[in-house]
Amino acid sequence: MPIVTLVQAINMALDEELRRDERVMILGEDVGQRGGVFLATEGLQQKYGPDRVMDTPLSEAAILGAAVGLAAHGMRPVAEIQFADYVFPGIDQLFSQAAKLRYRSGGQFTAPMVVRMPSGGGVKGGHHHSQSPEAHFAHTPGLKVVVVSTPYDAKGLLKSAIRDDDPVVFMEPKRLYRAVKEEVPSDDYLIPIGKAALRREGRDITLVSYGGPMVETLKAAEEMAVAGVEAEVIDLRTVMPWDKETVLNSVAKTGRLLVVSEAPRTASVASEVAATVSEELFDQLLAPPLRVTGFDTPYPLAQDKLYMPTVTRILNAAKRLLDY
Amino acid sequence: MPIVTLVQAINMALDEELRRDERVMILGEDVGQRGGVFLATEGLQQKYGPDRVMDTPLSEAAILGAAVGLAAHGMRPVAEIQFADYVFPGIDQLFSQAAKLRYRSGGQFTAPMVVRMPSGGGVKGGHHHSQSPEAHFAHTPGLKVVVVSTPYDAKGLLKSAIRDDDPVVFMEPKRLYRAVKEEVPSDDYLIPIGKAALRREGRDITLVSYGGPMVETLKAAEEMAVAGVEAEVIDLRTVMPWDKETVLNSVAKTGRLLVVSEAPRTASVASEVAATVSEELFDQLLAPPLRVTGFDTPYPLAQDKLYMPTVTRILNAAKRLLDY
Amino acid sequence: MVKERIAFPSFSQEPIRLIDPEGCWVAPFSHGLSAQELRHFYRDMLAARLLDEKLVVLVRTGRTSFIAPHAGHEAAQVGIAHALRKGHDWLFPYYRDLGLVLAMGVPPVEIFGQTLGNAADPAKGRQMPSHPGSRPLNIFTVCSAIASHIPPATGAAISMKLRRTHQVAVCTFGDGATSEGDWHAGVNFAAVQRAPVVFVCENNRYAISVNISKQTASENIAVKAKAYGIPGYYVDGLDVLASYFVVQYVVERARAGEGPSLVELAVHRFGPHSSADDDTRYKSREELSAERQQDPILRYQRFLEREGLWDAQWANELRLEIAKELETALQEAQKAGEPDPLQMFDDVYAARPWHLEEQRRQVAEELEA
Amino acid sequence: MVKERIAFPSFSQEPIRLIDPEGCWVAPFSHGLSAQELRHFYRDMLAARLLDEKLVVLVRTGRTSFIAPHAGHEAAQVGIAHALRKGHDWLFPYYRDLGLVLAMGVPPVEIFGQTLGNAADPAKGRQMPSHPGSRPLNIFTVCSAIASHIPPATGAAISMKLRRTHQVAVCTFGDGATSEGDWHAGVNFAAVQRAPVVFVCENNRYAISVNISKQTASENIAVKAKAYGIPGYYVDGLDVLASYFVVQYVVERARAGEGPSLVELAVHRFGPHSSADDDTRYKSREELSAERQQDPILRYQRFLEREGLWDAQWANELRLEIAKELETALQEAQKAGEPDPLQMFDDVYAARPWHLEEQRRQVAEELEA
Ligand SMILES: Cc1ncc(C[n+]2csc(CCOP(=O)(O)OP(=O)(O)O)c2C)c(N)n1
Ligand SMILES: Cc1ncc(C[n+]2csc(CCOP(=O)(O)OP(=O)(O)O)c2C)c(N)n1
Ligand SMILES: [Mg+2]
Ligand SMILES: [Mg+2]
Repeated sequence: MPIVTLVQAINMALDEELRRDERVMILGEDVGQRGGVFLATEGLQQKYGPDRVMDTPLSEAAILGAAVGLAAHGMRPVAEIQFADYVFPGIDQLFSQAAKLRYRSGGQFTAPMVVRMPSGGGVKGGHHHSQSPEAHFAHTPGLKVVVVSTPYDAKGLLKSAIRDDDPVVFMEPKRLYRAVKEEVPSDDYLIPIGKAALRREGRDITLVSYGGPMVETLKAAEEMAVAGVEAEVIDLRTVMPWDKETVLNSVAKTGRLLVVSEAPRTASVASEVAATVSEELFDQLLAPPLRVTGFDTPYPLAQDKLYMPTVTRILNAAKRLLDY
Repeated sequence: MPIVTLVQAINMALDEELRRDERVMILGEDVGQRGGVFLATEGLQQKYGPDRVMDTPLSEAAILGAAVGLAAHGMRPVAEIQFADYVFPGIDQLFSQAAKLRYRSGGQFTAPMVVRMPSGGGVKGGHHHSQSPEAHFAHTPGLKVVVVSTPYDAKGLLKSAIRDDDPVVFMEPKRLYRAVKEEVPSDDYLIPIGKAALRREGRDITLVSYGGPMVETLKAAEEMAVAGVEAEVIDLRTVMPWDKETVLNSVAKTGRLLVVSEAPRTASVASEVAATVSEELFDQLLAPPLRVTGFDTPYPLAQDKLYMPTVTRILNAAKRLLDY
Repeated sequence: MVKERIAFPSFSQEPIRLIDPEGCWVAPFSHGLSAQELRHFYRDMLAARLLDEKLVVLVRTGRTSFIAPHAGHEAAQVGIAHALRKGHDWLFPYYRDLGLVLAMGVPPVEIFGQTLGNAADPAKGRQMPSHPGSRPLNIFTVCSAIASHIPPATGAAISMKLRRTHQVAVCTFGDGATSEGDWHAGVNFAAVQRAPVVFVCENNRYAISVNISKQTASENIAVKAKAYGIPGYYVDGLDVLASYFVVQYVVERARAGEGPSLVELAVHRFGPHSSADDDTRYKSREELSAERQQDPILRYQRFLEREGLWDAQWANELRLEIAKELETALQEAQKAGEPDPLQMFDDVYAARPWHLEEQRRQVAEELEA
Repeated sequence: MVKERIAFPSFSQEPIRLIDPEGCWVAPFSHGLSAQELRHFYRDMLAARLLDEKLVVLVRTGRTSFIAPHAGHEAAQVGIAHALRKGHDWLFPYYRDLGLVLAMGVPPVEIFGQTLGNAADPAKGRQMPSHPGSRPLNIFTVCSAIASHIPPATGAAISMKLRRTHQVAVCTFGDGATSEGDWHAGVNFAAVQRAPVVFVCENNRYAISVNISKQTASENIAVKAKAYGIPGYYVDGLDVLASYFVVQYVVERARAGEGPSLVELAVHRFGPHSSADDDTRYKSREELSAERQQDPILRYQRFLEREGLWDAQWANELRLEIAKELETALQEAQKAGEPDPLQMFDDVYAARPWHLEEQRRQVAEELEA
């Protein structure tokens, strides 16, 4: 089994799906000869030609809107947005067209497309190469939203996304692109959209996270273990629809919930998970569900590391919960 | 004191501010001779001329982006987006430019502008004339977000928004435009951004809402009163920054919180209020904070009334809380 | 056929016109159309007009909430419809295109069903009136957001090119739509890809109340094609045959792999923007009555008269026949009843996730109570 | 002055050029510039080049994380800078404009401070390198989102017009930027309003790796002006005086109330897109070396030689002087130290609301612990 990075796993998934299904194609800025600015599409244009791995003009509306039309006409487009921060000039194509096409046509037309985008901070990108806009997508009915954190998942989830009959926003934390390597089977496997992964079992506290901060969350859990506290760690992987069942089962056991996300706090996915858990497990909670999130500021360059949930910040919040 | 509708109160505020400060100007689609599709700007172009009440081409990016430049150069633009649903083709101007200008320039440049938009459902508008996108704005650091529900507030808050040194998104529930009339002073008064209004005092349960569903929320409170339950009703008025203090004070007293909003549920302003209250008042809560919201579907025409929080739905949720 | 060989000039100063206001054929070629074909244009225009009138009545009598009248656009819309291969090519229309979709073959009962938002609407009453769509006819369901359908039309056309389906995508919109960023993005990408798509502007010189002088400073809409390196055609859209021949010309050009075009069909909007609008606020009575004197149907009637194909009795019978057909369809649509309220939770995704199941269950319980 | 009277042709087939590659003055008018003025252009181009080289070294040696090199754009950028009234007119630059902002008078210490993201950055280290801005000089702080500054430039220009400030807004961007919807929206609105704004494209024919042939099918960028009813000028941007005279011409045209223009300055990008890019993946060595042979500074040197204004010793001294100036500024900037971490919570709003106070307090406590 090849040992690969997250971005290589993405490349594998794309390669395999392009080979498997001739309706699959890629479009985006610099995805062709350049292979994408992070090399996620490296070598694919050489292999499948410029029609199936297509460089587009510099317009996110053109990319996303064309993907809608391609999908409605029968293709399976995988659109790349160069950075999640740049989805906004084209977001109406996602919100007004992709997300609502099935609904507005009463099921007559659909937009089975994937929108890949590197997201999140930690790479000294300032506020236009660091944002985590998943809440905008999760708040928009008609979109599914995946945020990966491991190479293995990245491949299996991207394949599921490509075969999904609905538009899927697929977010790739760029700081994890080359952070770890792991074994990724070179054959076909799928990871279902909507299923969380239990990354660590524990009975004292439930840590729910996804994407980039999975790293700090797992580190915090390890540090807690040293101190004799067993944290259960859940990686949501899909934030719309998120896996409520897995989260509730865990919190029912531990009585304590900490949600960790690097997106701004207000009206976030973390808020949603926290609000839902208090709603449904009120009597079983030993302490209030807490959130460790990014701050409600634009993403600052100079405080690149301070902005995101740190291990210390996670441990402090966990302590508050355990001492409650 | 004139007795006016909400849309007339908006018109009064605009008129007075145009008169008071020559830096104030209006721009948007059909705001001129037509006076806006809801007549919010009726008569103003006739009075202040086409330079200060300016019809724009059909482009939300042009409207919002020009407002940024006008504001940065020293004007006080009030941009109208014809329907909140149509902000998305121009939202990058709000997110990348308006919201972040002060931050990215280290305070050198600012964008003191107001973005007015009719929002919400209940007018048989289907999914492009009914949405309530406030969560997108509240989740975006740098924007302030106001949602009005009464003529009196509308005038006082719009004036505050125009004089505010930051970009303010100002949402006007279109179904309330002509629903009620009330006395609105014809002289200058301001209502502070960030302060909620206590619409009804009570000790048994706290109902927090804003915008359109204030109507159903107050009706529900009246029905509850008939049954001997005294609900405290808070109108947030500003959803970013929302008035946590007023909400916490009330819930500390009642022990029960129901948040009512017509926006889709997931990762919404309602989620934020619920999550924050459980976080901060865990020990004083007698029941889990609940939410009555719009559904996580595109806004449907045929189920126009069913989609929004109904009085029954509010009463059912309140009952769940009171019986807990 | 003759029409296949005619090349039209792009970027003309004067609008391309084949029939002048007096009904004279003024083109340097013969139209080569049969009497039946020529009468078909008339029928479709008349049907479009009668549909419009009927819809206006539905609003006035409170049976529907909204309508975007297309009177004045009939020649343009019928010209476009006849230039497509129906059921093969794709149409990406906008909300003022009910005359167009009718001519494309959408059954009137579906149009009325959509107008009433009831169970006769194949789209389940999800959108406001004037938002048709048809999967069998490859008519992409209208989206309210102006110009948001331009990039999708480009995408569909790229798919047609890649898969060599010999289809063409025709995308219509108003003059106001050309100011939107998505319009630019979609046309530009199509031009780079030489995708088989035809962009057709029904230019009625108003975007609701905003006159075209405040919309753009370009001399006309067709010239905007220069920004994309594609041909632009400025056409008299009150002339059904000019509309037809030019659109057909560029559709076949696109089908032949020669890439996209932009066509401007200059029309009038006889009614208000929509049933919610009051056009007296911004359009003078003089302007309106001057426009109405240039009725596209009347011009074509004069042409048929000159061709010896006009007959008052035939026209009357036709009118009665269409009126009856529409009335029958309306009756049928009205019978359909309200859509199932729980359909609110369908078609958000291919399958309902847990949160929509929960929300649906809640409403189901409420409805039972 | 002579230059005020020269009218340049819009929409020319060949780029407007005043100095040919051999350094010959090829215009039908005399430039009318003093020796001092002519040398000033040289100085600013050389400073731009030296700044670029220094920034590249800062990246290579790990002292900063990013840079967007402007080598190849110097003639265009210096030409633009000289055409503005500094501190009066407004500039809306993009990230490849460090040579331009230097020539506009932004102190090098600020440029280095921004590059280092430290306390010497007037913008408090909020953005990546290559994102300058200056309130005193009316230079609107660069935003990463391509073309997002076009509508703001239009807005500022409308304000200038309404308030009769006799200012002009000059807005620069790359060829790729012209594909964005916001570009279209901003230029169109400016044209309708006849706002005093000049749109200048620094066309290096690449958007990162994407060649202009995949960006747009239009014959050049200047022709896109036709879509807006404004003049478009196609200019050799390797010729500093052509860049200067044409931009100055349209700036003064705008100031005189005659509305916006679009100027295309055809340049080369000698380096990779940015320090994070590897241009060998998509640009051949031949293409690159052919481009480098057309160095705009060398061309201008030849011109000065012909004008009898060139002197190797002068140039050498100038080089040393600029290098020293830059090095001193860098040293000074490096001394500034890290910005206060709690500044993270400033400038989100004019005043901090409760939630930011809370978040700030949390971080303050963490930092104390
Ligand atoms: C993105 C967006 N902004 C605003 C509107 C509101 N609106 C509906 S129709 C219209 C005018 C359209 O004019 P035009 O494109 O000329 O088409 P016409 O109605 O004249 O046929 C406007 C502004 C909208 N539907 N979508
Ligand atoms: C909205 C947006 N999309 C994508 C990007 C990523 N990006 C940064 S620079 C660039 C290419 C810009 O090319 P061009 O406009 O020609 O300017 P140049 O760099 O050649 O000077 C791209 C795609 C961005 N910054 N903003
Ligand atoms: Mg129009
Ligand atoms: Mg370029």
